Formats: sequence, C-alpha cells, structure tokens
Amino acid sequence: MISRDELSEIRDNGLWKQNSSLVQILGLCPLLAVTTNVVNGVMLSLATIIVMAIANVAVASLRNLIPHEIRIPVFILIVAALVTVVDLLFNAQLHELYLVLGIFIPLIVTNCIVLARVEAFANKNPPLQAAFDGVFMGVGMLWTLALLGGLRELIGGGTLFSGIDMVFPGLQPLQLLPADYPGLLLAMLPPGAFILLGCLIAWKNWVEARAAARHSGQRSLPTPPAPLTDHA
Amino acid sequence: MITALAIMALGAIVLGAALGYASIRFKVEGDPLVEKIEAILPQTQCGQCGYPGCKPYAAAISAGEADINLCPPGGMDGVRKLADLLGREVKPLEAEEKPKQIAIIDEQTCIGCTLCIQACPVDAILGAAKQMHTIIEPLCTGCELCVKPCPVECISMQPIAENIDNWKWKYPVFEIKRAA
Amino acid sequence: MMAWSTPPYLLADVSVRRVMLQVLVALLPGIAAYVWLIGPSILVQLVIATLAALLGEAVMLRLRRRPLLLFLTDGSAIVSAWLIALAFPPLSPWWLTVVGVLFAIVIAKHLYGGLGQNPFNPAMIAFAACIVSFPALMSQWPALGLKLSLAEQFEIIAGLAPRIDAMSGATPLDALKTALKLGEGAVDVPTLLANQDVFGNFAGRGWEWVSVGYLLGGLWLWQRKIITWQTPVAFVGGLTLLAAILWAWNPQQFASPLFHLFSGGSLLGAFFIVTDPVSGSTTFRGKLIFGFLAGAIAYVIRVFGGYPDGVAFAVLLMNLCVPLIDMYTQPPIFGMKNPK
Amino acid sequence: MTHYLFLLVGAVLVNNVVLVKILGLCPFMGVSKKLETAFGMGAATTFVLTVATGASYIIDHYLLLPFGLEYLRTLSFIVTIAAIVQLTEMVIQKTSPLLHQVLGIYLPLITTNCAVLGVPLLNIANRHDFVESLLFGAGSAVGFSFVLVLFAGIRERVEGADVPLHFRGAAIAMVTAGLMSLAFMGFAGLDRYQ
Amino acid sequence: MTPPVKTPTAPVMALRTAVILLIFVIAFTSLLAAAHLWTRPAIEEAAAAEKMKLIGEVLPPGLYDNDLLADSRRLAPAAGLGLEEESTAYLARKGGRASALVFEAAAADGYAGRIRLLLAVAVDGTLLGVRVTQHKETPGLGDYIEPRKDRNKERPWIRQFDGLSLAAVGDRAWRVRKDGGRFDAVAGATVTPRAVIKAVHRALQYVAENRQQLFTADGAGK
Amino acid sequence: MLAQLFRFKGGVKPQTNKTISVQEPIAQAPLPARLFVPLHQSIGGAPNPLVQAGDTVRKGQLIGGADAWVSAAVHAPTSGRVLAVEEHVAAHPSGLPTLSVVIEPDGRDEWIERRPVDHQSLPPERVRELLRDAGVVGLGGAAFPSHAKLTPARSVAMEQLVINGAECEPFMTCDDMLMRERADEIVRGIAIFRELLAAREVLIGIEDNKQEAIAAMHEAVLRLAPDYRVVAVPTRYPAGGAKQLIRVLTGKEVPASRRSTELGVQCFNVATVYTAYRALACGEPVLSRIVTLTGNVERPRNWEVSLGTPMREVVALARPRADTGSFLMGGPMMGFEIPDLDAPVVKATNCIIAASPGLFPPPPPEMPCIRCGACAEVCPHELQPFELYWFSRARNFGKTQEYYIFDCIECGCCSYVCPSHIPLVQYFRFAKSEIWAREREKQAADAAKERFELRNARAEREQAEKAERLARAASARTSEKKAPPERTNAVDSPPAAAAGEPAAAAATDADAIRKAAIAAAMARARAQRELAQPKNTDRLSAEQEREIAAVEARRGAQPATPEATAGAAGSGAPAGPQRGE
Ligand SMILES: Cc1cc2nc3c(=O)[nH]c(=O)nc-3n(C[C@H](O)[C@H](O)[C@H](O)COP(=O)(O)O)c2cc1C
Ligand SMILES: Cc1cc2nc3c(=O)[nH]c(=O)nc-3n(C[C@H](O)[C@H](O)[C@H](O)COP(=O)(O)O)c2cc1C
Ligand SMILES: Cc1cc2nc3c(=O)[nH]c(=O)nc-3n(C[C@H](O)[C@H](O)[C@H](O)COP(=O)(O)O)c2cc1C
Ligand SMILES: Cc1cc2nc3c(=O)[nH]c(=O)nc-3n(C[C@H](O)[C@H](O)[C@H](O)CO)c2cc1C
Ligand code: SF4
Ligand code: SF4
Ligand code: SF4
Ligand code: SF4
Ligand code: FES
Repeated sequence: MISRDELSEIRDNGLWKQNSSLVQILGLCPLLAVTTNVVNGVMLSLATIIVMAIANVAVASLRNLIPHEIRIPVFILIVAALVTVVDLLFNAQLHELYLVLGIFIPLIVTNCIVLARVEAFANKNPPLQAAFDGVFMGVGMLWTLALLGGLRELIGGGTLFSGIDMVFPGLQPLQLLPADYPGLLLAMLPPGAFILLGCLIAWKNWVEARAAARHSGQRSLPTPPAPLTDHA
Repeated sequence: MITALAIMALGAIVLGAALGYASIRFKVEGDPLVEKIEAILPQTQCGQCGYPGCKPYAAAISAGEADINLCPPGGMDGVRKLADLLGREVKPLEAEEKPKQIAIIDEQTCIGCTLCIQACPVDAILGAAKQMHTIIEPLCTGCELCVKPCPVECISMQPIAENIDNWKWKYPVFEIKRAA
Repeated sequence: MMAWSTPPYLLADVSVRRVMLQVLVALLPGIAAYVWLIGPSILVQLVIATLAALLGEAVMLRLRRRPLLLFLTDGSAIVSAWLIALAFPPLSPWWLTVVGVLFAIVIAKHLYGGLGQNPFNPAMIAFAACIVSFPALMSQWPALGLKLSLAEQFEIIAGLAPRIDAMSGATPLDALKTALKLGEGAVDVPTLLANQDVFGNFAGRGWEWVSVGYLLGGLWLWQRKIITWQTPVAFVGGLTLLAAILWAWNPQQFASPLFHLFSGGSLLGAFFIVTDPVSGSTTFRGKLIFGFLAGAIAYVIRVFGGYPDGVAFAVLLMNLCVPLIDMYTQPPIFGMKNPK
Repeated sequence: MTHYLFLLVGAVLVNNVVLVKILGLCPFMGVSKKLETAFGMGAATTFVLTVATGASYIIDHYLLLPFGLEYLRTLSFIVTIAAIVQLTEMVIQKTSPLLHQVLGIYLPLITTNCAVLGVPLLNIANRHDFVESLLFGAGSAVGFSFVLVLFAGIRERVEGADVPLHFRGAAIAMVTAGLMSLAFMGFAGLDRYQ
Repeated sequence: MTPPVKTPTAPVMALRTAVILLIFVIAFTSLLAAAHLWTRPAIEEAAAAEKMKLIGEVLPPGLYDNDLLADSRRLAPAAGLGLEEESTAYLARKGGRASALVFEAAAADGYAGRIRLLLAVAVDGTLLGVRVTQHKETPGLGDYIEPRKDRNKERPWIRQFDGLSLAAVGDRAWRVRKDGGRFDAVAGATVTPRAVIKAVHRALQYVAENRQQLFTADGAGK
Repeated sequence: MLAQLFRFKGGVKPQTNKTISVQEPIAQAPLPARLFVPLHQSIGGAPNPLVQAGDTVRKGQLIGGADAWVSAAVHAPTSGRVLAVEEHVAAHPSGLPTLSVVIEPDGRDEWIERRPVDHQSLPPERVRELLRDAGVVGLGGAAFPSHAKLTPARSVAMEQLVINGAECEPFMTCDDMLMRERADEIVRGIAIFRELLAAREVLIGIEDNKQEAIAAMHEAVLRLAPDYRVVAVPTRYPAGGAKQLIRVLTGKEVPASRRSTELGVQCFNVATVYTAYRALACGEPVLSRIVTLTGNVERPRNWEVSLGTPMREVVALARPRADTGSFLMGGPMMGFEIPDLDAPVVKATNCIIAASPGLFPPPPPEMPCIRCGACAEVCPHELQPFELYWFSRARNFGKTQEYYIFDCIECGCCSYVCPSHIPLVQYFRFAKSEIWAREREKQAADAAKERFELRNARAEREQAEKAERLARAASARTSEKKAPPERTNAVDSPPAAAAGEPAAAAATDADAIRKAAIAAAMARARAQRELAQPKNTDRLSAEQEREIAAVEARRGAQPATPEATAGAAGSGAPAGPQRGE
C-alpha cells in the first residue's frame, strides 16, 4: 500500500517543498485572481482539491489503458469532466460564491498544477499515492491562497473573512483594523497580488535558507545569478 | 442526454482519428537537444555524473531522467548554461567545485604497468610497457580516472599552475567600507 | 602597494552625489514658484518625504548589509523623495507621502538592488500606487485662493485639522476633464477656460508659473550636461503633437497644446522624470522613442483615460519597454557605420 | 469599425489578459527568462488562441447552444483545444523543423494556459459575435505576447541586478509583474467607448 | 518510452485512437449528463432565489403576491432607460392588480463606464428602491453607490431615492447638493452620483410617459 | 601645410603634466650590475633561448631567436656573461615570472660586428626578416612585431602611412623628446617603412601641445623628405590610439574586426621607426629604449635605458620622493601598477611614473552604475560601456560580445568620467580574459571529445576484431566435428552456443570494465563529496557570505595573487602563495 515514509514525503512535497504556488510557480491564475479575500481563496482551493484528488486517482487507475499519443487529451477530458461536475455543484449549492468566482471554476481545467500533477505523478504512481498527492498538493495550494487572501484583505481593507456570509450565512467578517483605516486598495488589485506573492516566495526562500543553515547537510542558498561581491 | 453523447462522440471520433493518424504520419526521430546539451558538457568523460561519459549524461538530461547539476567538472557555470538552455531553475552543484587540475606521474616511482593508459579516456598518457609513463599536459582533462588504477600510487592531481599565458584579469572588487 | 590597482589612475572630478545635488538645485526654481503661488505646505511635504526616504533607505541598506553612509549620502533617494512630494497634492496627509516614499524606496528601488538597478522610476511607482490606492486623497488639490496659514496647512497635513471641502478644488486638468465629461458636449473648452477660476492665462492660475520654474531648472540641468536634450524634447514633442492635432481638429472639445504643456506634470516630467537615467533609455534613438511615446501616452491617458494626469503611467509604461528599445537602438560602433 | 478598434485595443492593453484579467500567468512566469523564448511562446500562443476562439465559437454556437448543452462547454472547448495543440505540434514538427525549433517546445505548454480556455469563456460571457470573438481572441493573444516579451526584456536586465538574496528568481519576477500591472492600470478607462 | 511494438499503419492507428477516445468521451459525457440532470433543479432554484433576492432589495415583500419571475416582460431599448438592448421587467401584483414595476436602467456616464441599476416603481410613480447591479467605478471612491461598499452603513447613499417621486421632487432638485440639488454626495467623487441621479430621474420620466403600457396587465407582452 | 582634419567621437582631456619631464635632454642610464632580459617581449611566439648559463655574450648578440613569423628576436643589451636562463619576475600586471636571460655586464660594452645594410638594395622580404631579427617591435605600447605589420594588403593599394607621434597619455614624454632630438633618424626610418608598404602618402601626427617636437620634425622633413606631412592634431586623449589617429588624419575608421591595411593605411610609432632605422642603417638591434621617469620624483627626465635593467635601479635615477607609494609602468590612463620593482625594463616600457596618493588620489568607492551615459559619450569606439559593464558584472559574456567588447581598446576614458567611479576597464579586461579562457577550454573540450571518440572507436574495433577472431576459432571448432570434449568442458559451455557467446561475452566484458571504471569514479566522487561536505555546511550562511566576500576583497586588492579559489570554496587549505605582499 503506502508506507509512512512515502506518505510523509508526499505530504512535505505538497505542503512545502514542492509547494505549487511558492516553488513550482504553477496555478498562478486562481492564486492571484480570486484571492481578494480568504473565503474565495479557500473555496476555490477546495474545489481544486476535489478535482485534483479524483483526477489523480482516475488517471493513476487508468494509466495503463491510455495510449501515449492521446494521453494529454484524455487527461484533460477527465479533468474537464470533473471540473464541470464541481462547477455544477457550486452553481447549485453556493450560487452567490459561484457568481463571484466566475470563470475561475471552469478554469481549474487549465490550472497548470492539476495537469502537472496528473502528468508528473499520477501517470507514474498507483492510485492511493496519487490520491494523497492530489490532496496534499491541493492543501499546499489552499494555505497559500488563504494566506495571500488574508494578507490582501487585511492590507486592502482591514477586514478578514469578508464574504464568509456567502458560505455560512450566519457568520460576519472580522474588522481587524480600526474602521478609519484608509485601506491600501492596491493590495486588492492585481499589482498588489503580484507583489505580495513575490514577498511570500521570498519569505519561503528565507525560511528555507534559515532551515538549511540550522540543519547541516543541505545547502539551499540559491546560487546568486549575479555576483554581488562588489559591495562586501 | 442522447444529443450530448452523440455530439461528443462525433467530436471524439474526429479528433481521435486525426490525432492517431498524425501520430504515425508525422513521427520524427532523433533529438537535437541531446547534442545541444552535450556541447555544454566539458567532455572530460570522467563519469562523476554517474553516467559513462558526457554523451550518456546528456541523453539522460534530455530524457528528463537526470538533474542538471551533476557534472562537477562543468562547475556552476555549466549548470547555469544548462538551466538556460532547458529553461530550468539553477541549482547548486551536487559536489564541490574544484579548480582545474591535471594529473602528474611521479616518474621515479612509475613501474610502467600501462594500467593508467587503459584508464585514460582521452589518450593523454604516453608510455609503453615497463617504461616510464608521462602525461601529455595539454591533453589531460583532469578526470582523475587514471589515479585509482595505478598500483604504486604514483599519479597525483595538481592544480594547473598560473602563468603569464593563462593568467586572467580578476573580477574587480572594491572595499567600500574603506570610504564609508 | 597602494590602495588602487586598476587604471586609469586619473579620474575626473565627478560623482553621483554631485549629479544628484545638481538635480536638487535645479528643482529649486520650481519649488520657489510653488511656495510663492500655492503655499508653503509643499516645504513641509518635502521635509516629510526626505525624512521618509532616508529612513527607508537606511533600513533597507541595513537589511541588505550594504554600506550605509555611502548610499545615504548619494542623494538619489532625496531626488526621488522630492519628486514624489512635488507630484503629490500639497496638502496630502503626512502618511500618504510617507507611504508613497516608502513604496518607492523599498519596493521599486531596493528590491531591485538599490541605486541604479531599478527598472521602474521609483517616484512614478509611488505616484501610481497612491493614485490607485487613494484616488480621493490624490485628487484633492487646494483650491486656488484658498488662504491658509502655514500652521493651518501643517495641521491639515498632520491630520490634526479636518480636511475641508474647499480643498478639493481640482487641478486644471482634472477640472477640465470633469467639466467636459459632465457637459457631454454642451460645454466647450474656450468658455470653460474663460470662466473657471482654476484656469489661468494658458494653463491655470499659478500652476503655469511653477511649470516655468521647472523649465528653467531643466534648462540649467541640460546646460550642466546632467541631462541630454533628446528625452525632454521628444516628450514635449509627443505631447504637443497629439494635443495640436486634436486641438486643430476640434478646439471646442480639446484644449490647446500650450495648456497641456504647462499643466499637470508635463514640464516636471519632461525635465526631471523622463530624464531619470536609471530607468530610461540610454541610446540616442532610444531616448527619442522613449520620450516621444511617453509624451503621447501621457496625453492619451490624460484626455481619454481614467486618470487626471498620465505622466506617471506613461513613464512607467515606457520603463517597461526600455530593455527592448535599448536593445534595438544600439548605435553603430566605431568603424561599423558604413562598412566599405 | 471604431467599435472593433476599441475592442482590439481593449483586449491588448486595457484589459490585458495577463496583467488585468490575470490569465495565463504560468507561461508568463515560466517562459519569460529569455527574450528568444518569450518571442517563441508569444507566437505559438497567438496562433493557438486565435484558432481556439474561432473553434470554440463554432462549437458553442452550432453544437452546444442549439441543443441546450451549455454544461458541456468546458469539456468540449478544452478537449478541442488540446487536440488542436497536439495536432499543430505534430504537423509542425514534421513539416517545418525550423518552425518547430522556434515554437515546438512551447506548444504542449499552451494546453494548460488559462488564457486559452479563459478567453473563449469570456467571449461567451460578453456575448461576442464571431468576428468579435476572433478579434478578442487575437487581441488577447497579442496582449499576452506583448507583455511576455516586455517582461522577458526586463527580466534579462534584472538578472544582472544586485537583488536581495531571497528575492532572486521568481520572487523579484513577481514583484516586477506587479509593477508592470500597476503601469498597465494607467490604461484604465481607455476602452469606455466600447 | 513507447514500448517497442511494431508501429501500426496510420489508418489503423487513427481508428484505434478514435475508438479509445470515443470510449473515454462517452464515459465522461455520460457522467456529466447525469450530473447535469441531477443538479439542474437546484441550479435553477438558486438562480431564481438570487434574482428574487435582488428584487427583494428594491421591492418591499408586502407589495406583491404573484410569482414575479413568471410575470416578466421584455422592454424594448429606450433612451429613457439608457439601454441599447432589450431588458426584462417584472410586474408586481397584489390581488391581481398591478402594484409596482421592477426594471433595469443604466447610466452611461459614470466615472468609468456604464452603471447598471435595478429600480422598483410603484403604480403611483413613487420610487420604491434603487440598487446598483453592475458598475466599474473606482473602488474606494465612486463605489459608495453600492450599499455593501458604502461606509455609511446606517443610511447608505443609494437609499436616498427611496420614496421619492417626480411629483415630490422638482426637476431642478434632481441634482447633487453641490450643483444645487437635494442629493448628498461624497466630496471629491461627485461624478458617479451625478450619473446615477440623472439615470434615475430619466427612468422615472420614462415610466411616467409609458405608464399605461407598462402597468397594464400584459402591456408589452411576455 | 594645412591638412583637413577629421574628428573622432569621444575622448577626454585630463591634465597632461608633460612639461616637468621635458626640461632636460635624454640621458644615458648607467648599466646595472645585472640585466634580466625576458625572452618574450613582444606579442606572438616566445623566442627560443640561444644561450646557456656560463656563455659569454657581446652587445647585440642574438640570445633569443624568433619562434614564428609573428615573434621578434631578443639580443644581449651589453657584453658580459650569462649567469642563468631562468624564470624572473616580468614587467606584467600579474607579477608572474617569465623565462629570462640573466646577464652580468663586463663593463666593456663590446659590440658584435655591426652590419649596416641599404634597405633599397634588398628585396622587401629580406628587409622584414632583418627587422624581425633585429627585434624591432612596436614601441607605442603594444609591442607587436613591426615586420608583421609591414606587409601591404594584396587587394587594396596602400594609401597612407601614419606615423604616430601623438603621445596622448599624460606624463609621458619619451616620444616627444625623441622627436625633438632625433628627428632626422625618424624621418629616415619612415622612408624604410614607406618603401616596404609602398604607401602613397606619409602623415606624421603630433598632438598640438608638443610645439617643439612639431617644429623639429617639420624641419627634418623639409630637409630630408619634403613630401611627408607633419600634422598637428588636437590634444585630446586618446588621439594617439592608432585607430583614432588614423581617423583624425585620414577619416578612415578601422573596426576591430578588420586590419588597417585592408583600408589602405598603416600606423607606426615614432620610436618604432627610429629603431628600425638604427637596425638597418647602423646594424644595431633594439637594445635600449627611451623611458620617461616622472611623477612624484625629484628629477623627472627621459633616460635611454638598456633593456633588462631592473626597474628598481631605473627608478632610483629619478629620486622618487618619500611619499611615493608605488610605480606605474605606462601612462596613468592605460598603464599598470608595477607589482615588483625587480621586474626589468622591456621594449614596452615607455614610462615609469612614481605614484603618490597626492598625485593620483585613490579612487572613491565604486557605486552602482546609474546609466548616466557619460561613459558612452566619451568612448572613442562609440561603445556602450555601461552595457558592457552590466553584462560583465553579471558574467553574461555572450552579451558582452554582442555589445562588441573586443572593440574596446581599454583606453580608460569611460572609467575616467564615470561618476560612480566604476573601474570599467577592469571589468572589461576580466570579461575578455574569461572569454579567452573559455575559448581555450572549449577547444580543449572539443579535442578531448574527439580523442575520446577515437579511442572508443579503436576499442570497438579491437573488440570486434577479437570477437571475430574468437568466432572464427569457434566456428572452426564446431566444424571440427570430432572436437575433444575436454576442451569444451574447459570453456564450460556447450559447443553449440559458443558461436554467439564469445562476442557477447567480449561485449559484456568491455561493458563491465567500463562500468567498473564508472562505478569507481562515482564511488570516488561520492567519497569526495562526503569529505567536502561537513567542511562546507557546518557554517552559517552569513558567515560564509562574509568569508567569500573577504576572499574576494583580498583577491581584488592583489591582482598578483594567484587565484585563491581553493580558499573561497572552503577547502580549508591555505590559499596559495601570497606573492606580492
Ligand atoms: C503553512 C506552512 C507554514 C510553514 N512555515 C514554516 C516556517 O515558518 N518555518 C519553517 O522553518 N518551516 C515552515 N514550514 C515548513 C515545514 O514545517 C517543513 O516540514 C519543514 O520545512 C521541513 O524542512 P526540514 O526538514 O528541512 O526542516 C511550513 C509549512 C507549512 C505547510
Ligand atoms: C483615479 C481617480 C478615480 C476617480 N474615480 C471617481 C469615481 O469613481 N467616481 C467619482 O465620482 N469621482 C471619481 N474621481 C474624482 C473625479 O475625477 C473628480 O475629481 C470629482 O468627481 C469631481 O470633483 P467634485 O466631486 O469635487 O465635484 C476619481 C478621480 C481619480 C483621480
Ligand atoms: C588608448 C591608446 C592610446 C595610445 N596612445 C599612443 C600614443 O600616444 N602614441 C603612440 O605612439 N601609440 C599609442 N598607442 C598605440 C597605438 O594604438 C598603436 O599601437 C601604435 O601607434 C602603433 O605603432 P607601433 O606598432 O609602432 O607601436 C595607443 C593605443 C591606445 C589603445
Ligand atoms: C536627471 C535625473 C532625473 C531623475 N529622475 C528621477 C525620477 O524621476 N524619479 C526618481 O525616483 N528618481 C529620479 N532620479 C534619481 C535617481 O536616478 C533614482 O532615484 C534612481 O532611479 C534610483 O536608482 C533622477 C536622477 C537624475 C540625475
Ligand atoms: S561529470 Fe561531466 S565531465 Fe564527467 S563524464 Fe559526466 S558530464 Fe562528462
Ligand atoms: S591523464 Fe588521468 S586525469 Fe588526465 S585525462 Fe587521462 S585519465 Fe584523466
Ligand atoms: S559613466 Fe559610469 S555611471 Fe555613467 S553610465 Fe557609464 S558606467 Fe554608468
Ligand atoms: S576603455 Fe573601452 S569602453 Fe571604455 S572608453 Fe575606452 S574603448 Fe570605450
Ligand atoms: S493557472 Fe493559469 S496559466 Fe497556470
């Protein structure tokens, strides 16, 4: 079945080491487009997780039946079908949110990370592993989307969890910063999304560099692309 | 439901047929990428990458089986060029980068066993059985493959000495603190 | 052995610090006119901006472990800060200026490695980021004739006094645009210019003299060879050409080139912003292209776009193109001009 | 006529797919390290996107809508696009090795480019007719290529800059994309006659 | 990577690929079709609820007892509505008698493009409510016309229209206070409210002019 | 004689400081106790030593024979005894040693037999050979063997011979004094070159700040060769660069990719012409040269110095002041700091400047480039130095070549005006030498690949032959129906299989050897990796960074130190000999 080591490796890869958003830099469109608040980010990630996990299992189970030449169309077919199902479900159950997320639900099909995992992992591994990979990759995406969404919301308007009422009608968003906080609108707009994601990636590099410096045996300081020896 | 199936089936047949047909009609062989990769590798043929020579390593990279940071003689420079060519991220080299070296045979100790000659992938060692061997310096790539086989351990690796001909201008470095 | 080891051992008596200092000096005529006509609050803003810039610079240098004194005294951060202060409304709350300056210094400048390495003009990044984030504050210009004492101005900037309605007198450009938009063709430019108090003889009472100040400073910079003529001339050319064409076509709906030239950030932009060596083009033809397109885009944004003035966005958009422009406009080198 | 012009300008600049609509970011980040590759990717995407918008309009208009099969949109569009991409790749590889050298390696990436599916979907959401769809598709593709090339130019330059250690690579590229997007906000409002 | 089997001829391969693809397509299309059939009622319900929710914001629930969505009609493009395309209107009836009309209108001259509005007008010409359904106004500046974004939660700007009518408000008063009218506006952002006020005013005039046609039971037809 | 002058773009006008060293005439420097004559004093092949320790030599005797066409002979500067032929520190920025002949003068200064020739009576090829064997090289700085420049291009008629008396470098006055004092010889020498090149016109370019030299040359030309033109060119550094002077005098622009003879023009320094004249008309090879001793000294002056004289003794003649920190060879714009005063005066030593912090203040710290374009403005080759700098710094050498780094003449104008005080030339030299090194490496790799493939082919052939032999033997065996069963037993395989087996066996055999070798190599690589790792990783990154920075700083401060990569890589070994400290 699946060994503990294997599982933890899949988990670490998905959550941190091969994090889709921060390391592989894939699946960026939803990451940047829908993270104007935590709720959108989390809900879209959940949809993606469902799609990715099932698609991974499906491909891993069918991988020996699919001829090489048409594997991409078939993979896409599988993913697209799943996405459409999810799309219909969102439409039926979370209609308001469905309207907010707009074309980004169907666009899970082209979310690079989904196809990338199907190609790179599910196509080469048994279904159980593939399922875990799908879930953890998705959770890795989820926490980055949530984090980015939270940051953008907070900086942009001083609130957190706005839009939560679309999912849980009883709940209200949190107003974290004082009401007269003017709100750095930029954070809510595309430029802010890009810049904050850049900062998140840098944060991850920093965390890794520190971890590497603490543990020995692993060097993860990115080799400088350009020298900086001139300013010692 | 039926129309849906019919329409999609129609599409599937058309696309499937086209793809299947094209996959045979437009098949191509040969991989120019391997050659491009090989041109970057230093041709030391030392096997430190874990492949028997530079070409197999190039093939492995091209097939996606090997990482790009396994060739120590190529150094970080090589890794960078490969990353550039393949559009991958630059990664630190898997091993220490060493200054360029060449092998030197201690002529006093050499017993003329010819083992090193057989080991050298680029025919850089000159000698005949039972006679003193020497290394033709300009031909030696510093791959170290001859060091191990020598039964009397008379081969050592030495960094290439700097002389006026191979001397290089250094990267300018200024101590800014002096002024600050 | 001595400290240096590289030729040439003779160096001309020039330095970055001196270059930046001259830019600051060249801004003085414009600032003087500003103070004279609009009020001394700009001086407060200049001080706030300078302090914020030095602070941001110092923190970033410390974090990046770069020599502090050397770069703090090079003056480039102060130039950016002054340009930001001059581009922002003079009665902006203090924190707006600080946010703008920090955005410029930290994100636009130091994330790219600091002095000389930023692909985008930091001051214009600050302006764009703030007008996008705080459009209301960024379009509240003091109405002319608004007589406030220095203390009152200071209080408004510091947020101690309430912001007053009279302050949101638009700049000539903004007023013109709003009026035209509301009028839906019923209003024409000449009557507008004649009737509204914002509009002076050719571009708005007061503002045109500030522009003249910038013009003088710019000419001095050119004479000192700090800037070259190509970019300003091309910028002014691009702006006035478009303005002239549309004005000639329909003087009722489009203001004259002269109005455009002396309003908004045109001349500050022409002499101090498009000329930023770091983020601008460097080749002869490149500078002409850069300036011309920047001027043209500025006009298009200002007249047809969503923002009152387009200089900042135009400059940023052209900054984007600089690597390509430079690449494709390399001058022929010695001996390659007419290969025989 | 002016209507088409505004549509085109809007698609290229004002509502740029990458910087404003936030679609197609993965290739935008991934294939912009070098100018040459950016040109190649831009050309390949322009081709595929234009064909894809046309094809999906036809599918939607003549196969799906008449039978009330809107829910098959995503599926049929993307499968068609994938097939087109793969066919193009095979054909080019055989018939024009040169073109394949230039475009070939990018073609497979395009299937997972959100813009290629997103633009046809936007076409439908905005109720574009056939010509409008094509124009919007081509405009978006040109917009994509345009910013991709500009971005690659800047990235090549930033390569040599003394960027803080942890910001090297993807992080500073993101920041750059953000500042580009900020610059593109300047076009806001230019398409309001649309 | 492909196993070294003998390569088939192109037509054979075409057939084989087509069949395999066909199987997958049929399988997944069936899946989809099933999902579609299963979710359709829920989706339609959700869409209707959404519409009703919006209508509910402008139309007090006590004013009607009919199924509004069923009682919809198409309105022709009209300058008074600021619309260049057909739009839908819903007629509210109480006890069979027309009580109010819910319809769409648009302001073309917002700060950044069109502002789409939903209005409810009672038979007597009283404005029951106005909501903005779509706009591109500057966030943080012009977007206070949307109650969700309005900082004044107590009395959102858009509620100023509630209960007004052409009769009660003279033509000259349909302006922002700054221009001598009766409507408040946020200083520094009066372009947007001017546009909305103008559009609402025009829409009321349109209703007054076409009253007959609009409120008669099957006036414009379904 | 008014000539139409052209302009070259760019250039700078630093303080010239020339007057101090022209107050006194050229003086003969005394012979030192020992002469160290490097064998390699010119561009091109290194001459072979023709003497051994213990030999006695006479003044002018050939001690190093030209090795190739582009190479120049070396002679004993005086009579005496050869003490050794050994490595001695060279007059080179690296401070590395080079093979030199050490001569102890006997004080008699005995000449070999001098054979003046009449160049007109000899065929041109012979004249060029004579020049090569007399060691005549360009004395304008590059030390390129002159005879090699004296062949006209076949396709283009030689129009102008440009004689370079511009001497644009500040401080330097050796050519100026030579022209003042020995104008006749120069003019006669020009005749030789003109004849060899069959040049239509002779233009002598002298910067207009050297009025005496212009007058002297003018006078000599009037007397000896009235059709030569002496042209005063505007004083602007680097007017003396061959390409700039050619441009100014003829309007022609010679790009780096072309030879000037292809454009019908050639350029020689006045001192070169002078030595050529001495070589042919007096039979005296190049044994000495005029050296300007100036800068922070009590007695600036031009001296005629025997080649091989240690700089230390030459410098002493000028009596450097106490605060002198170091000495430059060449001018302040293009010269370099002499790493070791034991280095001898060579043919390229035109000037020695005593440097002090007062005279040449240490450069302010380097700042990043602000792309102000000042450097491009002054670059005489119309390059974009800041782009070259940007890419050199990023080690993007491909791009530097796209921006024509090899057209850079390293004149230093760009560094001179840079407000950021960037040592641009240094970056360019770094990039150029890296590109050359890469080129060398690439050639070596190609050669290695070829040899590897040859070897593999050979091994395969041998294997095939062996297999064939075995197969033949086996088939012979099987055809021998009554083979003795013991033999098959001995090979331990049924005879039927034997036909195919050996070949395969041989192949696997070869494979096995290869695999073993690879495995061994991998094991070794792994072992090395393991060895190296702890050293490298138990350090904090910040510390590491600092250390690397420190190493780099040290390296920068001493260009003479052999590359200390070992130190930077953290191997812990001492970073090579600390020469020059
Ligand atoms: C949401 C999330 C946040 C994380 N934050 C940190 C962090 O702040 N610091 C850190 O060192 N690792 C962080 N990690 C990384 C994991 O803890 C990971 O297991 C760890 O880096 C393992 O690497 P190591 O084995 O090299 O220590 C985070 C992981 C996740 C999923
Ligand atoms: C970037 C920017 C966005 C703006 N957006 C709006 C807007 O959405 N709605 C609006 O009414 N005014 C907006 N304005 C303000 C108008 O340009 C104009 O200044 C103002 O509406 C007229 O001033 P008044 O309100 O004092 O009459 C914006 C201004 C700027 C600079
Ligand atoms: C920047 C620069 C400045 C030079 N200045 C002089 C000079 O002043 N006088 C001179 O004779 N040669 C000078 N040279 C050398 C000439 O370019 C050229 O090599 C020489 O005139 C050719 O003559 P030669 O071969 O006889 O030395 C300079 C070279 C460069 C690159
Ligand atoms: C002529 C000139 C114009 C400048 N213009 C600007 C400018 O528009 N914005 C800015 O932030 N800095 C400007 N600077 C300062 C400096 O170049 C700038 O901060 C750099 O971009 C920082 O790397 C200018 C400097 C000079 C010499
Ligand atoms: S390690 Fe490098 S040099 Fe050695 S064989 Fe492998 S590729 Fe060739
Ligand atoms: S001599 Fe030794 S080190 Fe040199 S190439 Fe041959 S085997 Fe390698
Ligand atoms: S002179 Fe210096 S600072 Fe100016 S562009 Fe050239 S290298 Fe850069
Ligand atoms: S050193 Fe090179 S780049 Fe600099 S000015 Fe001289 S020729 Fe131009
Ligand atoms: S997620 Fe949109 S292109 Fe990758």
